[in-house]
Amino acid sequence: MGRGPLRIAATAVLGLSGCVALAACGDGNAVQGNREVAGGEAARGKAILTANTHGCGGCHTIPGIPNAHGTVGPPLHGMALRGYVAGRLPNDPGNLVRWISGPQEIDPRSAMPDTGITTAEAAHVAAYLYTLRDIPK
Amino acid sequence: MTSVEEARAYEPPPPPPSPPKLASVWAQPKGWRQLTEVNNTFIGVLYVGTGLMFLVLGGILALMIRWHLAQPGGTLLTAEQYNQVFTLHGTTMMFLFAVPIMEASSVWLMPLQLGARDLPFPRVSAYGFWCYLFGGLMAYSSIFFWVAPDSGWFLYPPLSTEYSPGINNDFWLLGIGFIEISAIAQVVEVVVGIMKTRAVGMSLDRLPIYSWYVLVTALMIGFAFPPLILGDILMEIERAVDWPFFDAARGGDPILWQHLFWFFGHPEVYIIFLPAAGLVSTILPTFVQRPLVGYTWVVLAAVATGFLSFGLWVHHMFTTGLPHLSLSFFSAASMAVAIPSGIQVFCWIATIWTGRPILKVPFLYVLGFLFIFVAGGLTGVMVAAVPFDWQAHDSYFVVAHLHYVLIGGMVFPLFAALVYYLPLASGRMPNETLGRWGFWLTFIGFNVTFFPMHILGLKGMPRRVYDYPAEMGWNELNLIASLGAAMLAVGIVVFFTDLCWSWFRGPKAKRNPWNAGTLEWATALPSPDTGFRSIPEITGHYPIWDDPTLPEKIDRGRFYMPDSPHGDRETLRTGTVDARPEQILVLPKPTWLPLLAAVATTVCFGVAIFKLYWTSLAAGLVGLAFILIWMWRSEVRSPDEARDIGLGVRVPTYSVGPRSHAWWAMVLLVVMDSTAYGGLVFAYLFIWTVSESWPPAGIEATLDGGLALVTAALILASSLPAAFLGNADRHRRRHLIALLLAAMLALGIAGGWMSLALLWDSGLDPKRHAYTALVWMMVLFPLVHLGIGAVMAAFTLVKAWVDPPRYRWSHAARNTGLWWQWSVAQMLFSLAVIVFYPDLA
Amino acid sequence: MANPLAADNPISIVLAPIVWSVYFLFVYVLNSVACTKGFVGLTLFGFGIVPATVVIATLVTLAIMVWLAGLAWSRFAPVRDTDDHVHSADPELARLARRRFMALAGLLQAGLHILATLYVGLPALLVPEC
Amino acid sequence: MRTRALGAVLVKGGLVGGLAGCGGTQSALDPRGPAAATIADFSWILFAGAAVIFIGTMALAAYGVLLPDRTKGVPPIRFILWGGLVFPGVTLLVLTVATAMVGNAVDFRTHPEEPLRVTVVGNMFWWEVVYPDLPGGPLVTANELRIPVGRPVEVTVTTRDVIHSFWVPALHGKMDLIPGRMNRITLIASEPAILRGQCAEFCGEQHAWMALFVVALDPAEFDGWIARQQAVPEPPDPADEQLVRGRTAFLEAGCGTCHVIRGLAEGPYAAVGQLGPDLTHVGSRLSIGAGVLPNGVGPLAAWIAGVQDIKSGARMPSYSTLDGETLTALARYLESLK
Repeated sequence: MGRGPLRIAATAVLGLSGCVALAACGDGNAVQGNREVAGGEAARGKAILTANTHGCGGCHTIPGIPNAHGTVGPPLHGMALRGYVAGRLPNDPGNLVRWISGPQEIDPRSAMPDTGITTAEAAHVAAYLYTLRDIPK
Repeated sequence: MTSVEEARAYEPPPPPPSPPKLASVWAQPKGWRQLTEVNNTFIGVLYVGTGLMFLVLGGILALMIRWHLAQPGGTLLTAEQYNQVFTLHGTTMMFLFAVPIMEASSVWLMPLQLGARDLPFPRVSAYGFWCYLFGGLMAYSSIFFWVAPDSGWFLYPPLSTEYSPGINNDFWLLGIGFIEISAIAQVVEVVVGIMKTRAVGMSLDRLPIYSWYVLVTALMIGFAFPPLILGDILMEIERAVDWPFFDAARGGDPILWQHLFWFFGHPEVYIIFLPAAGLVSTILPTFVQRPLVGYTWVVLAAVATGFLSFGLWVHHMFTTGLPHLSLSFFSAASMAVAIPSGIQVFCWIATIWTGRPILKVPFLYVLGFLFIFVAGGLTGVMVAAVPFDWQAHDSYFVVAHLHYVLIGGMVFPLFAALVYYLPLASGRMPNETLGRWGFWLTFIGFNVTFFPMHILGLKGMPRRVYDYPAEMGWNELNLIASLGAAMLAVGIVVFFTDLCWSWFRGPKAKRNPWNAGTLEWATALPSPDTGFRSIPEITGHYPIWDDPTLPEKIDRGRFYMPDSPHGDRETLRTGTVDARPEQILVLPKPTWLPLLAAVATTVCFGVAIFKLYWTSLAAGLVGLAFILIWMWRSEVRSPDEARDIGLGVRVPTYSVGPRSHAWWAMVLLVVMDSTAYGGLVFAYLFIWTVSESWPPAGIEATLDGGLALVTAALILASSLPAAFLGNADRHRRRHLIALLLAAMLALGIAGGWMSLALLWDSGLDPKRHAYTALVWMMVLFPLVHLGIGAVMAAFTLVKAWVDPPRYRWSHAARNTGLWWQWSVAQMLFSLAVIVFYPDLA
Repeated sequence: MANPLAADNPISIVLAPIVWSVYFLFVYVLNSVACTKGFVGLTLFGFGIVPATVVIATLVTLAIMVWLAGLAWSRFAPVRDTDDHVHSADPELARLARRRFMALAGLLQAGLHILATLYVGLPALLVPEC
Repeated sequence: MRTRALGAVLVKGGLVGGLAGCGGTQSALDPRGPAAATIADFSWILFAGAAVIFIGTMALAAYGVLLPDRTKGVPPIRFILWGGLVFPGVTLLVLTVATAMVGNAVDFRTHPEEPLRVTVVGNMFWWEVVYPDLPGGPLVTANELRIPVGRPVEVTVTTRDVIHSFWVPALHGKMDLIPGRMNRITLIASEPAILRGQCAEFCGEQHAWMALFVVALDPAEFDGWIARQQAVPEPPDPADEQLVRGRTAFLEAGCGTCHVIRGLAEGPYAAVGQLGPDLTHVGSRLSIGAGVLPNGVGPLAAWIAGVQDIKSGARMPSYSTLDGETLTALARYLESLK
């Protein structure tokens, strides 16, 4: 599947049907915990990822970001639904921003380097990642 | 001329039934045997249909490209798949759609427009068609296994040779090379048809304008394709047995390929455009109900384009670092070729001015063509300007330009013609409403797709990229182009819906439904297998406008050859310039041979892709056998027989020498072959210009001058008996001819053997250097020709022995002589060049 | 083939383009060889050998074209007004129309190829050879 | 120059707007050197002329279609003679001369100033850039051509494999890189700028990602850059364990088989390979992978571990067998080579 206009349309349709499903089943599939990143703007996060200044897309496949289909690290589909970050930290805004801005501090054995991204930028990126709710079947 | 209004008022009565004998000899066989039909009415429709199928197949690839590029980071295709898709898109559209469908149109339409019952070599048309169908499917099918060619439709070495070890490019070289051969076959058919099989009185200045265009185009194919076929052969040899023609490390030059390719590739654009312009020049007068203004000017423009377009090829190579003044020459020729285009455009506009336009669907497509083609022509003049081209070259600007010229210049006229000729082929009228929807969607969709690409190119987007960065400012324009492509696709679907629905379900058409003036509309609808009930005598460019009762007179058998008293398929051969009746051509009846020969040829090329050379050779021999059987069954007429063609005229059924169609076919073949050989000589000289010394440094082995002289003497001697063949034939000296052929063969085989010995003894290893490889090719090329001549000579001898009573010395002997002398000339020239040229240089 | 210059020989339609093709091939090959084989620096009458030769070739070609145009004109002028005869059933009148067609086609070819020759020849005075 | 002003208005007016972001301009309509500027001016004249001719021709056709069957006053043959033969004949004659003159104007081979000589070698799918005759000895870098503003730069282009084409639209047109041939194109940049160029001749799987940055610098800055590039990089501070580990990893992973880092020419794992780009000062470059990623620790790590995923068909394998610590160390080490 491409990211062409049809894909966008398909996503929209899927998204809509998802909402309907959510409304029907109450919060059975709802996101656990807080997904509000203080000082993070999803749009700016998307711009940072698209510009690829820190190379995120080189390792990760990130939905909605052109040219981000790396397979070095895990794909970031459905980041809003995931339980843990880096396999050890509960997925909450603080941990996610911390991991993005300084992974080596949390896990010096991780293959994810400190990319030089600022905390403010990381917050934007985290905000964007929390807009991702689809996990491909 | 009768006024057009009068002509419109007159409606010919429905045709009386054909005489039973005439109808039965032209009737199509039923059931499976229909595949044996060789008549142009049957083959032509299949041929056009196959062309349209490849348009759709190529179009699907185009949609994949646009979908993938709609946004940066497209994931529909991988890089490798994208490269296959764009390569096959270009290859399909150029080689499997544009050129063949134009040849198909002429095979179908030409006899009707010329007033012939069929073209002179129906089996050649059929063979060409089957080769095209099978070869095209073979080349296209590679995409289903993701092994399609992936080096671009231009196949530049070394990317296509050293750096593409897979079989992908072999599909191109063998599949397309094979289709080019079928294109060459159609050249012979169409050129001889136009020169020889016309209605009485259709002198050169009364030739239907479309025929002029087709004639010029066919001759252009004849000059442009052989060098490409040669290039294909050289590249396939380099890929298969490592002779380094294009390998810079061993003295070859990748630029040599570019010359050979574009010497074909640029005329190719006009080969596609000219027949389409011919259709426009035919259709437009009908919809303004006035004759084309400036007939002579349009003829001039077509002929001039045919010549000038051969001076353009280097404008695809403006950035290869060639000398500046050389670029200027080609820039100048590229500008000059715009003038005949301008003349044609003004002739069309002038014609519109003189009449009252009727805005039916075919005319809408003609107007759409004018709009898009003029725009494409103007960007064409821009890219002819060298400095501008340095920026625009290989960018999306060129993608925009070429689609404006090719879709505007060829697809729109083709669509106009498909709608226009639908009643003639099916007897039913197209649907005006669907047609209009189809037109507007296609026209707007086209411009939305391709106009933005001009800007994309100037903003720096190169061609043939599977992806682009998101921050270049290209995203919006790419998205617009992709949406336009969707619209264009919808338009084409609507167009085809109209065509298919109307073909079976449209309202029945009355005769000459558009009130056209050209001869093809004088037949009953749909045009019967018989063609014309009787072959008319005409007195002008628009016979029906000249005499509205002409269809009725034709129906009543008032002209030539109203029946088939001898039970043969026949058509009339007329004089090249004045079109007086000269001979009855007896045409072949349905036969399996063309189909069988095409199957064998397909296997021959197809298995070669997988390097199964022995199987390939066997299939080739089987194909040759079928062709020999086909030849064997030709030539059954007696030179002494004459037949009555009506109106008190008797003509012979047989002719030899320059008057005969067979002689012309052989001459054309030799002329076309000479451009392939010319390409080889060019290659040799080209490698000389890029070498520091000659022979190149490090090659000590030399050719033995004495041995070369002996070879030359033997070969030259063998041409003496060949030269006397025609003379002996004239006197019907059967034994003398047998003797001459035997002497020719003996001397030829001795000479050929010596030429191989010359190469062998020289110690020149063809894998060593481009120079040595070319020396080998310079000898092998004429040697293969002599080999073909030997087969022809053997055939002539055997036929004489086995079948003397029916066999008259004639085409076979004379054509063998002609071919042999041409092969000898090649060999002598080759020997002179390879042996003596190093000393001179 | 009979005399290619004869009035009713259709070859007359393509004489000018054939001359142009030969001219074009000549100047192209000349310049390519001059640049690759290094004799581009030679001079002729004080001009570079390539521009000088190109100018001479252009003038010769133009002279031939003008001559062809004159020949065609001399054939076209007497039958200028016979265009209508293209629709005539009378073979003699039809022959006149045919002559007119060939003469006019030859004339236009010569005219067009005079332009094409000028385009090709002019840059030799302006553009460096290599 | 009025046409360029017009062009600039149109560009800024958004007709052809949306200039490239961080990557530097790659537009032929946004020239940063005299050759591209002259060609852009010429282009605007061509567009204007073509537009006028197009509108005129369409108007004639529309007149014929919309006002049918009038005696429109002009005898058709004279109409064809003037419109189809004389007008284009004269226009194209002028254009032929103009083409020759513009071609000469952008040909800087006879420029009085001594050019800076640079050789650009094409590879599938990256650019090697060599400054062969600098006072301090030749300098090799990759995917980035830094040039002084105002001085002609004679770029000699050739290739190690297939045909490529060198194209920096903001400076000049294209020049092909052809096996066995040395083509030359002389460029001049008129202002300091970062310009993007890209291979323009289809060269195989990753033709799309074969970009090149041209950085035009003030002459003094340029000299400073040359001096820094010619210096051999200092070994990493032994206190920074990660950098030391990165350097060791570079050598032990065999990177030196394909890459050069000057100063690491000794020992069993010497970095003297000639197959990939010279990495001596890789940290100072604008991009990695010939424009596919910006430079930085993150992209470097991504590149090393996932080359084939980021740029399938590149001649470097994905080193996804390195453990996480080694990978980050290696990326940091390379990034430190400024």
